[in-house]
Amino acid sequence: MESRVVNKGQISELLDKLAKDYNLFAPVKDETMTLFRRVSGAQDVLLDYNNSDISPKGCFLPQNEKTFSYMYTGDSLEINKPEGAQKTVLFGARPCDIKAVLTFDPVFEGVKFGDEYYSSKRENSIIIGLSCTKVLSTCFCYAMGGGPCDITGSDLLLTEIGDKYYVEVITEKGQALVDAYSQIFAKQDTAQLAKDKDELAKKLSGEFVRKVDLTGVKELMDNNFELPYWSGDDQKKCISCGICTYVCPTCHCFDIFDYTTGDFTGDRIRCWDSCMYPEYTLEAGGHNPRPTRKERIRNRFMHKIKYHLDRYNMVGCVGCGRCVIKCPVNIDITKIINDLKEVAQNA
Amino acid sequence: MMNLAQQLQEQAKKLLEEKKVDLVIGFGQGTELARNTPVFIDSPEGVSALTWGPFCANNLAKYLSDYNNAPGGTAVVVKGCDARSVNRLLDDNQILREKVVVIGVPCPGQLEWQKVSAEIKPGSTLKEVVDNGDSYTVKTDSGDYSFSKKDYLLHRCLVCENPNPVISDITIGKELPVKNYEERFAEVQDLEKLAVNEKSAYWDKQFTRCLRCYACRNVCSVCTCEVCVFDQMMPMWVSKRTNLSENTAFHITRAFHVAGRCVDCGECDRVCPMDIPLRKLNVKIHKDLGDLFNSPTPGTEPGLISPLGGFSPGDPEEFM
Amino acid sequence: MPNPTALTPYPATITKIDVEAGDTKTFTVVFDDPEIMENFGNQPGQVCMLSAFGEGESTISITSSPTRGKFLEFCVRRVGRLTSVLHQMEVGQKIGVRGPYGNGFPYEMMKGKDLFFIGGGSALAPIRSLIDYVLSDQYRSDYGRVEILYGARSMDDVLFKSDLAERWPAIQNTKIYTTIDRPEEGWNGHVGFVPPFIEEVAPTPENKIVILAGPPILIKLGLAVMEKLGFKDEQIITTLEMRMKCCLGKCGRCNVGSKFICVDGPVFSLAQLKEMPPEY
Amino acid sequence: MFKRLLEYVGFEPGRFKARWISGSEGAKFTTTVKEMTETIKSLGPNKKMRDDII
Repeated sequence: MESRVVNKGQISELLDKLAKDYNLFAPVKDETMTLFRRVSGAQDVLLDYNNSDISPKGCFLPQNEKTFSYMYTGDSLEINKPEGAQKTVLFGARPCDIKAVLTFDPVFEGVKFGDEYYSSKRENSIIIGLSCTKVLSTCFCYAMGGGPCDITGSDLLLTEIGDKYYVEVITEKGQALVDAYSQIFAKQDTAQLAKDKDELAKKLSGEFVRKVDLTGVKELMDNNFELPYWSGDDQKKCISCGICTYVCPTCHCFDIFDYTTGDFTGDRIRCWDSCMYPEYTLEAGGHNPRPTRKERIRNRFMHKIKYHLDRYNMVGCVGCGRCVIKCPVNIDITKIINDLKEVAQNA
Repeated sequence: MMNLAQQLQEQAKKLLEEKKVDLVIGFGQGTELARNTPVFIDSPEGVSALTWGPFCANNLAKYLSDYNNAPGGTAVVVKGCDARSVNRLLDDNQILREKVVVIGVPCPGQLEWQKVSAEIKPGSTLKEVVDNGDSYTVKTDSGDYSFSKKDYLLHRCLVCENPNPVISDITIGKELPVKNYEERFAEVQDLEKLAVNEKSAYWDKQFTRCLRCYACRNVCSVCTCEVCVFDQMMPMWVSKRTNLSENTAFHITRAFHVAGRCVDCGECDRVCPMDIPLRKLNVKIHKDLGDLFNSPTPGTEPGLISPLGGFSPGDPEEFM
Repeated sequence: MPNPTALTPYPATITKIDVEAGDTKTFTVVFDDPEIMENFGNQPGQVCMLSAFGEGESTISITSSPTRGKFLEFCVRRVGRLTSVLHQMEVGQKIGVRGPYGNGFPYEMMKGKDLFFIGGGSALAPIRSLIDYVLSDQYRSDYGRVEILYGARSMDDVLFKSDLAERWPAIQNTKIYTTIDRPEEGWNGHVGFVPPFIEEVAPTPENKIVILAGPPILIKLGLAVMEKLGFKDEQIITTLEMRMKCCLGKCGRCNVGSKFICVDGPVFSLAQLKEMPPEY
Repeated sequence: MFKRLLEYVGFEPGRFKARWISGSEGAKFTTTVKEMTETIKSLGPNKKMRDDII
């Protein structure tokens, strides 16, 4: 498809317009944090950021979501579902986080069962990506098939070049959007900008300091469920908090429960849950298939590097590095991958 | 002269060789230059993994209760603040004194690794850290970087009460002077001065961010309940729904649950992925405990009875 | 057909409650919308999500066979939050039901074969749907001899007492074996745990399929006995249980390796189980 | 202690009260409850920890 140009000076105008016409989700500064929130205009948006503290996955799978509300008086039962999603634009998401949304798709729009809540949001939203300008020491998207300027999953991808944004139109949805705001998305000769973007991508791809290589890891995992490795330091130091799963853009597990104020009415809520919690798999009868941190850690990492791959033919990790940054005890997926490789080579 | 890390390794080796302990819990190099991580060493050959420096933020006393039922003894490397946890765990009968060897290291303050990391060229390797008193110099293969303690230390370290471990079987390094301890209530006092609605607005803003990952609870060395009230399904006291009211209920309960036992190691505050200033809740309780009961920080001496865990006829009855 | 994307249950009414044992009741449930009841299309071995409004949901296996009529039966042991609430409910009260989920038993593959059912404790509930299916007038002639070996902790814990004592033995070419863990006054049957009892009964593997259901320990020990008796992995079918929230393969918790119990199971052959990590 | 903590996180003073009342102190119980209801009425409906929308 084609490409366009937005002058930096016009980005506020674009954001204000988008906020007026759509539900606009964009990165904002909340004290020390960078988070994706719904914004009312350009004034709240922060585009000069490296990696948001929490990924924008909440746009498609909110931490709390009402699936329906009910009223049950004993005689009559009424169930009301919420309306479908409104038109939404997710603006300024980084390529790794957008790739993560693609790992959600087969889960929620699966072969057997879809998910109306997710699909409705996904169908009604446009994703405007923003290429990275910097590589952090914790980043490793290149090793997971992505890249700092990767277009995968975006409807539009903006790349900051000098005082302009180079805009790549990737999908029909993106095309419709640039046509609707054609006074901002200028039609210009973009040959130079395209070259500059390639240069930037090349420069950034040389800046990764973490050496991660997935080759052979899945094959090792296929044949080795029990490895002494899982009884090592990682499971000893893990504190079973949910940080890694909540900050992870590809973690999609949830819990479902009712929320009532004690009268006849209430809401059924689904909310994020974490496989690192002991109660996650605890059955009512008291049996727990993953009773200790060892099984839980193994399950989480196997899910990322094997199970998701087995099931959906996609690695369940995009290399955003958030779990590496936020883990209180420095459990590091890149170290685990490298260690497993070493185990493989010695086996 | 050996540096502190070498001395630590020496001592750990001795303990393991003489079979005084089966396990040494200490700090090892993490996966980032400015980060250390807990390591669990069970053989004399493994001690070379032990390190020491201003990136040893974790409170390793947290792990002691995991090994309480282990057949052999456990040695743990503690800073001053962590040592208070050891005392507290002993007082709560969570660990047995004879099974624990405390390796105390006087601590001149821990750096905030993310702040430090942001300034160092990615991919550098650490060579050495030099303590200049008011600052640290981090020497790497990509050059030397200087970090002033005022700007780069964890806040808890700026107002440290016990740089020297309050309980220790083996002490490594020299005793350090106490600095700026008097200022530790300053932040709480600032908040107390606000009007009710301003306080409410301040905390609402903080609690709204909460993800309920429970890292603050799980990292806490004195949170030792077998089943936590927040995990209980029957009855479900606090809903898993992450909204302001449930989050507020969680944070008030968490803070108050450790009232009188919280040793102010500041780990909850450090690990919070959403930067909620949790220490401001705990320190408020410490301040009130001091004001009302003249009670010192829990864990500063062995055998301290928490004013909330005992009764004396002289207790103030503020609420009557 | 039930809406496969829905996390929303259909309203249903409890029409009958049978007390099976001290902590176990069987609920007969009918959808309020006759059309949904007509088209529900549940297969033996499938499960449903039951809702008690205000308390949430729980996965419960359908214990009735579709051959028995347009209703669903759920045999529920009081173990947790939702099941306790269900146990307090009365006939006429409304619950929510969504489903049917899971793969169900491969009853087509079993045609022409002898069947040997092994159930321990409350795990008779999920296989009862298949027992009733193969013993129904409609399909009885498709299957060979049907034997059922059932063990409970005590006499009081024996489920579906009238099925075991009267209804099933009355059907031609069937045999029922029952056992309880410890001797008890008034019990004339076998005493002892299920795995040694299987060895005692010693079913032969020729042209036979074994359907084994029970707590994890019984599955583990039972499988060992069956292998010893010469059964091949493909001849042994079992049904697993794990904590579930969505039953749609999304909420994550019921995975055993790359498989989700809720959509890929709950029914697996031993051959399939051996491909999966032992994490159930 | 708890009262101070509640006020610190922004509950209005007076919303939380603790009293020791023995089973034999009926009169004290009534006056306490009366006092408490008066305080609460004058404070108006609680705004803190009310359910918000998701």
